[in-house]
Amino acid sequence: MSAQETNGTLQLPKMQSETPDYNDAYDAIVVGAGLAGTAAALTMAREGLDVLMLERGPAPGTKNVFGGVLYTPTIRELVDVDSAPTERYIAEKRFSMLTSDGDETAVSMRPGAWRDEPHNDSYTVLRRRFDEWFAKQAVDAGVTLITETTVTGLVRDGRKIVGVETDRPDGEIRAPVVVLAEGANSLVSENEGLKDRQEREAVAVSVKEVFKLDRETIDDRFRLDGDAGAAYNYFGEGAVGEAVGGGFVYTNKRSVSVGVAYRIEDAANGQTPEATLDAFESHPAVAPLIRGGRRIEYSAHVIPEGGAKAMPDLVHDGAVVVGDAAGLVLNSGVHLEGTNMAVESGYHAGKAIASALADGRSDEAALAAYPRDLEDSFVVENLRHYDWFQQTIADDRKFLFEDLPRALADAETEYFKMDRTAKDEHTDAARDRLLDAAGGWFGAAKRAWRFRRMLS
Amino acid sequence: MSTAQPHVPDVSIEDRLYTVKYRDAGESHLGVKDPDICVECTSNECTQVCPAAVWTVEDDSDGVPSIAYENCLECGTCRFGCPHDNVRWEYPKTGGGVVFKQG
Amino acid sequence: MNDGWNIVVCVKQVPDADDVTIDPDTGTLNRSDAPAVLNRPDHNAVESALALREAVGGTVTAITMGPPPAKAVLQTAVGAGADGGVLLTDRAFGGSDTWPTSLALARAAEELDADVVICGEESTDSSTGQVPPGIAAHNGWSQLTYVESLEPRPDEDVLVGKRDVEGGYERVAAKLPVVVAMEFGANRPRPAGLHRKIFAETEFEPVEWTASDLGIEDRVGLANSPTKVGGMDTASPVERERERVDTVDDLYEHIMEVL
Amino acid sequence: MPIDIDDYRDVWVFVEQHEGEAAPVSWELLSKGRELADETGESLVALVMGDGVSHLADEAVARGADHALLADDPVFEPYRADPYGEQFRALVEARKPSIVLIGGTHTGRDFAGRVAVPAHAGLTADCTELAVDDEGLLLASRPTFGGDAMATIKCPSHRPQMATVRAGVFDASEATKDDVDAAAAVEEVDVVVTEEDTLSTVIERVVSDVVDITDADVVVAGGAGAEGNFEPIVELADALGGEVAASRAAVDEGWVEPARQVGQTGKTVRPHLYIAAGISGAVQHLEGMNDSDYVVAINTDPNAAIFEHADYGIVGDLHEVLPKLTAMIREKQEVVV
Repeated sequence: MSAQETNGTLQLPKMQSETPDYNDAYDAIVVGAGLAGTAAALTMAREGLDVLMLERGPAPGTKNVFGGVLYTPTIRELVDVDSAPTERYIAEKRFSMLTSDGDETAVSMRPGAWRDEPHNDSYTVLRRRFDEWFAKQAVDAGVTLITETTVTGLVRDGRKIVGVETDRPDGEIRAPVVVLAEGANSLVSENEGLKDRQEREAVAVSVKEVFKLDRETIDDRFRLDGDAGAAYNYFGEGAVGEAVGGGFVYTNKRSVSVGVAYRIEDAANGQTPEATLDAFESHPAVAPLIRGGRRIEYSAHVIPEGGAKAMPDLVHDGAVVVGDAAGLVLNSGVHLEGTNMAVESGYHAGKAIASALADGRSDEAALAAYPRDLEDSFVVENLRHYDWFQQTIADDRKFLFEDLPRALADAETEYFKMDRTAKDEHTDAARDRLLDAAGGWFGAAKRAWRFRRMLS
Repeated sequence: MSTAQPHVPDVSIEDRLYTVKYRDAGESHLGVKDPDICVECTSNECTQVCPAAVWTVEDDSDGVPSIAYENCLECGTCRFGCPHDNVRWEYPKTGGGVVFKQG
Repeated sequence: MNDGWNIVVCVKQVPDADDVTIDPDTGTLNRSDAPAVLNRPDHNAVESALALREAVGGTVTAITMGPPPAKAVLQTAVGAGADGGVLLTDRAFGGSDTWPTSLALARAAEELDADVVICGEESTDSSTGQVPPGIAAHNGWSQLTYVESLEPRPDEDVLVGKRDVEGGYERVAAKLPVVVAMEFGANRPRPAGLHRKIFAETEFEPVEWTASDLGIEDRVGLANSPTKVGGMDTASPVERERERVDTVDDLYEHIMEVL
Repeated sequence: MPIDIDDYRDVWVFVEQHEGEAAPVSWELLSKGRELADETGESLVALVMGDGVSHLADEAVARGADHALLADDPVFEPYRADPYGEQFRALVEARKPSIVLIGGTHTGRDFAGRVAVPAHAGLTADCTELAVDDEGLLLASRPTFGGDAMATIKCPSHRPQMATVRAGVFDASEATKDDVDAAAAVEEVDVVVTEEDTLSTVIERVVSDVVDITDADVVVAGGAGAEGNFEPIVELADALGGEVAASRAAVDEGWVEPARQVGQTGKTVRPHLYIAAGISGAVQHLEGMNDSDYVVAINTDPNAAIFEHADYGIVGDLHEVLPKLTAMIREKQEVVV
């Protein structure tokens, strides 16, 4: 048959049968288009680098889950957060102790300042929408995003990491720097010996459900209006049974995210995620919040909780590790942070890579600015500060999650009891209950000292 | 103290997994590294920790779990949960696996 | 004299069938959120086009009709290995049913001097399966539908297709040029190579043809579409007992009652 | 170019046949065509094509056609799209039917477009409901994308109004007239295609038993829940003397042949008893079995939509439930024997 000839004015398609070779066509390859990876890609693109970002899901965010509150100070540095698909700003934080008998003791905070822009940079977010949007900002800044492509290993030249291997045919691609932003279940980093598998004591499992509810119902139930939202955190036996961890309820625009997170160790010892979630969702303090909601998604994820001491080496010759893959998650009980640290780490990694490449280098020493800047940032600072926390609460689990909530509930019951004895007697009885639980005045003082840093 | 027992919602794991969108990758991304270890293992923690009922050890089996990989939420809990580090875990290939719509 | 075949593969962008859900509260179809993807049966068409090129040589050109974002499905085809792409895009195409759609594709195939045009069995959003025979009819070409596998005979300018017919199969030898509709699931589509995928999504540009480029501006669009959607009705639900039984014995009793 | 739609009259039904044997859908369309023709006050015309198939033209008249057109020539056996399309097109252009009904089989859907395109006719695919409005306009309805709604397609200004119609939707007509009338009503038409004109050759044709699930009194259907093992479904169907059917999911997986697919480009069944095992109840599937007298559902997912459309349901794994059920039925049968 004849080759095509131009027919009148019709422009025939160009036959591009040869495939270009993209080895070393990019300055950096980012593995994973989550928050850390995208922050790194975006930062590098803004610094003028050519960046290839590989995502294994069909779109950014399709593999990502978190509780629900995103802290946006660093993201604000990178993009226009006000146009981001956030759900609600956090107008109320509430900490609540639950017993398995149905008691609740809560502290609620609604500082007026949070109602004002920029709302303390705290928003509920659904990751699918947010991550997809965030990655689009990177693409708009010049990043090449390739989805449905799984990185399966690293390419090395001697010690130096010079590219990645993917699951696609012709699947190897080289670049001076690789950013490993593959999340908490970081198979490539582990298989390539860049980090060890965490012990299960240092990793939490989180299961979460999103319930669809009317906007008005959410506003009424949580006493909200406009874009105001609530973040409820729960502790105690009523939240996660005998495990070390907590539960949460966060409001989105037209849905509520409900979940629990606790150590895999506890799940292995018989407290299954499903049963834990069931118990939490049916607790009398929680059930009414989600009543009538239609379950629209069930999800699960792991959370690295090893803190600063579990952080792997963040830089290697030709590679950096960021976000959850680097174990950058803070759970101090009061502070639950990870995504902001992911963004911060991606940002610093991106900056460091740009300046190293400007010097024509990508070795470990040249990239060392990344861990150094991260050390100086709030990220490592905070992780160090709260390193004691996980161990301490594990040691004091029974007191914190069983005895204390119950004693509080008993004390409240006692204190507010309506009968014909004098109020003074109720006060004394209530105080005694609390002191008993805490091991008397001396025990209470000791504990107060141990946990003093929690709020500092 | 309240005597009211919490009402356990009438929801099964199937109800929950029904809400999740999957793209079948066609082959399992999960496995065991050494079946002999599973034969020896009596605690079967994989079946406890998995939030998606992926791992089950049938009574009449030799102790090697059966793996419903199509249920997998790709959290990785089994990988950390197995005390013998005996879970073979790979990312599903070319876009397969769970596709969260909320996240 | 054979220097390979000009193979044209027709692809379509549709809402992802997996993401089209029914809202249990309202019972309505929710497809607005569904991302646009390559019509699933078209993956089989692309795969057989590439396999055919491997067998006889030549080129594979992907064509689609749609608004500019439909370029994405050409990228998918080029990523998998197609050599080039044509986007038929024009406001004049708006509202076309299968008659003008197959006309536009037929004209484009003619311009591309196609030896073989390969389509998917049908689209998941309209499920007519009428476009492939329509292309063949517009051009007076031979056709092979519900094809399970292809067997080229380049020396004879013939393509043999194994067709699924009810209760069996038949092998039909069709003269070139021929329009083929591959049966859904007939083959296992290959994944795109990494570098090819990067090329398709970053550098590849399809040519764009309008209705007037093809000389059919007066023969496409709503006005030239014989069929009109007259109305939509909710399928009326059938009243059922909806009784839940707990044991197989109970189920057995019920079955025996109704038999 | 505008046409005068008043020039177009009559309802045509294509009688699909292979090796002299009519496809069941042909007689279903004939009975529906009779209804439509009676409403519009026009004639019902059967079109029979093949080699040595005059008996089918006679049968069409016996089953209610006013006339039959017979194109009898070796070029029409076995079926090929191009000679069928060309002959059919020539007849349509010459005789101007208003409505043309063709079975929604692989054969019908293969060549319908070859008629509709040159005639610039409106062609609606895979219809499940047919009616005419006050002005005699054909209302062809089909499940839309996702299938929760029916779209009604009209063809106001083009002719003929063509539709391919899903098998099993309508009751087949019975032979009622005697043969004497028939012969006179059959007209043998000129064959306009020659073997030299054809573009294709059938070089092999292997057709075993043509599976017909549309006729069965009992249908046992399996879906994704069968997980590759249809044995329990086959066994139960056997015990009940019914046919095995499947959802699209199971057909796509290759567990079952396409001819057994219910709903969505498959067939519509209307048995007395329909047992859905491991079928979640996608709307397209429901569309294909909703006319069953009784529906029984077995599914592991208590929320599966199928339970809403079933008379009796049990939550359980078909691999456990079906064998028990089969055993109980066989036991009973043995006692009776």
